Amino acid sequence: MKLHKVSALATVSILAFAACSSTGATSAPTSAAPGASASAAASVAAPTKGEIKLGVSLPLSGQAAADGQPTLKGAQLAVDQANAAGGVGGYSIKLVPLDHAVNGKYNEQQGAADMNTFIADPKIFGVVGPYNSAVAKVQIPLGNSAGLLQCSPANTNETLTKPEFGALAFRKTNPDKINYIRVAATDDIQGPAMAVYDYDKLGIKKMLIVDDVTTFGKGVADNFEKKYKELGGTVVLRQGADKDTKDFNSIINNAAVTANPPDGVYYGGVVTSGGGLFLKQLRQAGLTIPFTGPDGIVNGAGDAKGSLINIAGTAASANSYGTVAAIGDFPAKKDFDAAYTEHFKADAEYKTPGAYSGPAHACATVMLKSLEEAVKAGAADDAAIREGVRAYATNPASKFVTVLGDTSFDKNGDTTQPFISFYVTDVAAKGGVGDWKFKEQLSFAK
Amino acid sequence: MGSESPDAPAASAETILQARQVTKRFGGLVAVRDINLDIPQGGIVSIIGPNGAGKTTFFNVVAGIIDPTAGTVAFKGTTLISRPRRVWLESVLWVVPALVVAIVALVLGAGGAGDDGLVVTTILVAVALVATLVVATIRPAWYTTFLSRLGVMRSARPNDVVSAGMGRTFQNIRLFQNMTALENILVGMHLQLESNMVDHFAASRRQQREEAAAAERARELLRLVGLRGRDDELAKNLPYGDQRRLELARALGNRPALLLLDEPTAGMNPNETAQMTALIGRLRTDLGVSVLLIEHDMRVVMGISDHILVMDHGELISEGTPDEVRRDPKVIEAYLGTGAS
Amino acid sequence: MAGSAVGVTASPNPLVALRRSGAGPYLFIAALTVVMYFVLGPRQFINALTIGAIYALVALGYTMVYGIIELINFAHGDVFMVGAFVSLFVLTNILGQTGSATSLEQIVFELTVTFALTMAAIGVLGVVIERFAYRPLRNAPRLAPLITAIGVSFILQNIIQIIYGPSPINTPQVIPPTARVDIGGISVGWINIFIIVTAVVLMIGLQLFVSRTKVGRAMRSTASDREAAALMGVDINRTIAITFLIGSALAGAAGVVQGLYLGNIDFSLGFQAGLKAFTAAVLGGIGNLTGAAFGGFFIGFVEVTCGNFGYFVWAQAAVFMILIITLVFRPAGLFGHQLGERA
Amino acid sequence: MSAQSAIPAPSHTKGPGMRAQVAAFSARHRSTSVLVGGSLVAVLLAFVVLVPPFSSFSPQNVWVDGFTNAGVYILLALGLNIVVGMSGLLDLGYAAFFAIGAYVYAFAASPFTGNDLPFWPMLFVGAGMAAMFGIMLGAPTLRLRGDYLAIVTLGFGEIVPITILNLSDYTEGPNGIGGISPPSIGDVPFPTTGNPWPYYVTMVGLIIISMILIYRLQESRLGRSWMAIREDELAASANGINTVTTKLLAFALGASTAGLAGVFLAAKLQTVTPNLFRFDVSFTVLAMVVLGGMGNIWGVAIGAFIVYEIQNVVLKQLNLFFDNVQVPILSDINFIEYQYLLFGVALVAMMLLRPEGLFPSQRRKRELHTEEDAEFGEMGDPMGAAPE
Repeated sequence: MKLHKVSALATVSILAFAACSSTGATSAPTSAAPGASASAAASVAAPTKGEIKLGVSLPLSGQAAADGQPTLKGAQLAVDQANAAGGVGGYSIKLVPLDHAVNGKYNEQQGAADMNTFIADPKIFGVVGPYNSAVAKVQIPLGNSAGLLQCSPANTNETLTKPEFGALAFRKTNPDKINYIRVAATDDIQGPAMAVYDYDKLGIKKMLIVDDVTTFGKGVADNFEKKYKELGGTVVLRQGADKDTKDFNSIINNAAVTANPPDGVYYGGVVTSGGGLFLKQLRQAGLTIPFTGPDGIVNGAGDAKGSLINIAGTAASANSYGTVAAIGDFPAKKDFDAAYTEHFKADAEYKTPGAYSGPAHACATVMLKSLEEAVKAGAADDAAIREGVRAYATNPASKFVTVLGDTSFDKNGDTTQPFISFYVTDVAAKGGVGDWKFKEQLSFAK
Repeated sequence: MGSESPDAPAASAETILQARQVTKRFGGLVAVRDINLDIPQGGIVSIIGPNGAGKTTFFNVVAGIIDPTAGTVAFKGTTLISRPRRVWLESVLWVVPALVVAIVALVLGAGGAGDDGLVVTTILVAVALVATLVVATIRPAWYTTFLSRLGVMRSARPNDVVSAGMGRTFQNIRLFQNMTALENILVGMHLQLESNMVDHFAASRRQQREEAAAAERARELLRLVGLRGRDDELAKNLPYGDQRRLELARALGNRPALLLLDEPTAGMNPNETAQMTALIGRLRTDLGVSVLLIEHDMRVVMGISDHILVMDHGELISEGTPDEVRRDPKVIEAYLGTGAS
Repeated sequence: MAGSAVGVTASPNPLVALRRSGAGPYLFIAALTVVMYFVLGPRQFINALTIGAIYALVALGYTMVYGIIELINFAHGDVFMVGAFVSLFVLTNILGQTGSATSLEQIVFELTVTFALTMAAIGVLGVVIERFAYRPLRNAPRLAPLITAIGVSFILQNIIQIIYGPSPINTPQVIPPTARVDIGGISVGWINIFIIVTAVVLMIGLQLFVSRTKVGRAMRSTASDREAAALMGVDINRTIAITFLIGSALAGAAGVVQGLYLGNIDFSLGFQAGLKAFTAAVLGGIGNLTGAAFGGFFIGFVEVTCGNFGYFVWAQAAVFMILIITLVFRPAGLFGHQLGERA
Repeated sequence: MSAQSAIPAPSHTKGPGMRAQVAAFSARHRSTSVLVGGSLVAVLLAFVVLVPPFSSFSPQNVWVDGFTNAGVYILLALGLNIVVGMSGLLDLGYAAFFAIGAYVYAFAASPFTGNDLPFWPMLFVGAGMAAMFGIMLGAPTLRLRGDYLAIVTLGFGEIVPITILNLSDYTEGPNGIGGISPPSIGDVPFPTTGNPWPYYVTMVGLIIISMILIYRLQESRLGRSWMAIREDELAASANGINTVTTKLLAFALGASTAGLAGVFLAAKLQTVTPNLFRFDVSFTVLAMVVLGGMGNIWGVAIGAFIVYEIQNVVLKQLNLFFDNVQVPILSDINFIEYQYLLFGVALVAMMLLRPEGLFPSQRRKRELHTEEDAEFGEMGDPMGAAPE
């Protein structure tokens, strides 16, 4: 990764602004203009206080690498940008990634061990991760009793934060000290959002639901199904197909020949757990009905390796819809993609952002911003900084400018970002390779 | 244990083993045909015949390793070995409880209860099936009697045969190669020891005493067969002749009333053979065990046997005292004719 | 247990008579096939055959290796995976094929080349693995080669992951996946027909090879008794190497087929496939070629049936449940000759 | 206690001169020696990490916590050793019993069920439940020969997690059960983080107790029967051993050890999910047993420790390590990508170099290096060595 240090210095994207400006917090997203960033970057002095560490806990090896690595690179980008802009609050930031994949899949026991490693290292002021809600369940209690802040880019399982779903079981030691925040909208928002969209906007009345039997996939699909039925839609068939499934034909054929065929599909899961294969085989079986899913399937253009459009094929991915828990027309999104591609162009495997690169960048941004504020508030020693970061980030009053838009975190640590954006595939985009196109956004402000 | 069958021959007191019309077919080939055999208490009976005469097959039937196609073997008046009858019925029985559960569950409307109903039904069925199989594995007495009432007849297993009071050796030595001589005999004494799980976990005094005594007796047995002081040697490191003797000692571990010896002198030099023959003689006199001896080499058995059966091509061609057999032209023909051994 | 009744003559019982005739399994298959056709309907039926064909091809390698050196070759699934990637390499980097072929000639040509090269390469890979990971341990404790097999499977996966990356990769579907033909009013994809035919041809070929040729006889004799075979002048090492060659080559063929069928492969597809293939091999009676082939198709049918009736997640469990129950009642698999519980 | 004379001395006690005495002593006072040896190793481990290079990676707390995790696998390996090492049965689905133990405690003490039963008795309940499942699986299948048993256990090892995964209503499915209460002494619960000692001590205790009990089994009439079955099943039954029930016992006891480990894991992680019990756990544990040296209790424990540390500590930290030492080329390689390659190579290499395992049990050593027998003066007549 340090291979990229050099190029990092070269490419100071506008996001460095969001990452480390003091005024950015209040400014409107659109004000994040190149000029501003340049001045901001220039105005910051070189780090004087030495090094401070930001931990990253993700599954980075084996099958899980396809999930973890792009996510890691999202955070990497933010940190490199911050360092390029002269560090944060006088510190230079060091990213410390730990891999908790064992035999190629995330492992809770290893996740716990890594969290303990972070907690024991006084220089760690915060942790980005984890990727899987199951791992979060193991890590939150640890962070909670140690007062170490953790920001997950990908966890959407509602039970992790919301007391009404039993989240207090994870904060036994300090029930009122939030130590876990996340930038993704929870399943109980994202799932129903797509249900409404499918039923009202796309007019799908008969649905085939398939999930990947993971915490995320099944969770979001359950919430989708619940809302969809409330709206009056009929679920023709609900099937599970675990992460290792390669061949969905036995499900598809059934849907194709059944007496009342579905006029839409909802896939609860991510591309790495079969979303792309499912869509590909769906089209090959001659089913051109709309294919809809959560943010796990909106992962880059057709030329991005491992993206839904790439796997399913450009033509096949027509008529697919995905939700993203962010303001869709936020310019930083496009800028982020550009910055990422530029920053990691040397990387053979992950030169384009994955589904959770952006959120990871947002998490890192939040961490760095909080660090800056904590230092500004006078936190000198490591312990004070760690607590300061936690306190600032989890304070609902704090505002952050991220690639996902302006956000802050409520009393449970969930993002207050009220928008769900809907994306649709555009096969003509990017010179024919196809890409996701922002369609519209709905506010789910409570 | 083999179940009591009505036609069990009334064994006279002094007959310890009684084989009747024992027959074994492998596909078309008849390995053993209609062999009758009586071993008197304390007698030494030998079966001889050229290689491939079916001696060992008959022997394995008696030892409970293969089931006979027909005929019975009674030990001390109890029919141990007989042709298994309707065993297929037993494996059919295994599914009956499961089926019953399934039907009941479905009748009670589990099918209507959707997924949960099916799940519950499946679990119940699985439990029923497993429970049945557990019983079928542990084979409590009521289970076997129930089976025999259904006419299911299962022949005795080797370990049943041993606990009934027989001990055996193998033609090609089957010692526990990586265990010491002493341990081999201690395994042989398995049924003599009665320490239980509690003793094992607690390493109780009782177990220690028992083990010490067992070790002592094992050493005696080693001395008896002339392996004094070889206790801690791995069986596989023993000389060939000693391995044969060790196996014999192991067979004596369970205090058998009848010893089944399968070519105990095979591969031995004349000297060792002589020793072994003498030893067998001594076993009868000292321990009072009866012996069933299998040999393809006439000279070995002539000395010690009271009674000899001669087999060829699976059939009994002659029997009687050593002298009678030696003079029987059929026997001479069989041996010279086949030119075996 | 049930087996100990084998060989009872003049039994009035039809069951026993049937079992002795040895026709039982075949009747069972015939019945099953017919039932399945009507349960699943033509479309799913073809689908099941296709999936089953791939499993069967992998299972054959498993069962051959097991039959000859009694090794559960856990690396076999990953050999299959490597096969898929080699075929990808051949198609894209050598033949420069992307997407589907346009003419029949092209299809025939490219597939011939791909199969030839892939099967050769993977065959060699199998031999190499045997030479360096298994042969040195032939006289070691039984489990030692099992562990090296697991190690090899790790190595293969990681190498492919380093070369091609962890995310799934598209393979050119030379036979257009949407090309279908009507057979008796049933629309069947050409690709399905191709896969099923390929598999059957390879199986028959293998069957003939093992039963007719000299090498085949050497294999069978080595499998039944290595020492005796050696005394008869059979070169054991060579025979075992050839077994690995053929078994792996079949896995390679399966790999090609996998790529053609799903048009997308990734480095982790080996283990699951291997697991199912192993199950198939045991279901049919491990060491028995017919059995392995049958087992493969059988698992295909179980999976599709589960998927068809909305219990796709239970497919794996169902497969194993059936396996366990089968073994309880037929301790040596469906085709393995029953030695009863004492053997 | 002649049976003990064949049992190896704890392999950590070295020194050529006193070796024989130590062996003899530890054979006579097995439990004491295991207790002393075990505690000794535990203390040494806990404090050796205070010195470089270990101290440069992470502080003592993290190391000790890691050792506790390794302890879970040591327990598993000890249990599987009963089945695979002592009785010679190939079990590829061992993780299933691990899962059962863990879920037993999850049901016993979590908000999901609302129960909050104490940890210590649940150790026994978990072990018992696992043993029961062991019998349920073993009874129908133990009549099968070697590798048929292997596949059946493999199947069982798959069925259990799949069932847990898909019976969401009863098991929370993929979410797993969270908020499990930690063990507590009196009313004081074990600290969640920062102070790893309570868990560490508990784990060391569990391991020592299991080792003592397993040694006692091995040296009992039952252990002998297992060994006999491993050596030659037919001969064993021809000596009056009921092979099926004996194998069933091995299965049950092995399973119960896994159940124990499961309960501990659930209590330490305070969360269980089906993902923790997939087949790769079974394979890893099997590798641990074989690499450690089947049948040798101490060897298996050490093997488990080594494999766990390689897989979960060394390979994971290579990057950090080379970052720290700043080796020019090495610190640019991303070892995270290569760890399975390295792990696979390690497995293959270790097997090729030591086919009988790192610490083969004494009897296997003897058969392999007969020159050792000379010092016991027990060489058989070389001319008459049994034909192999």
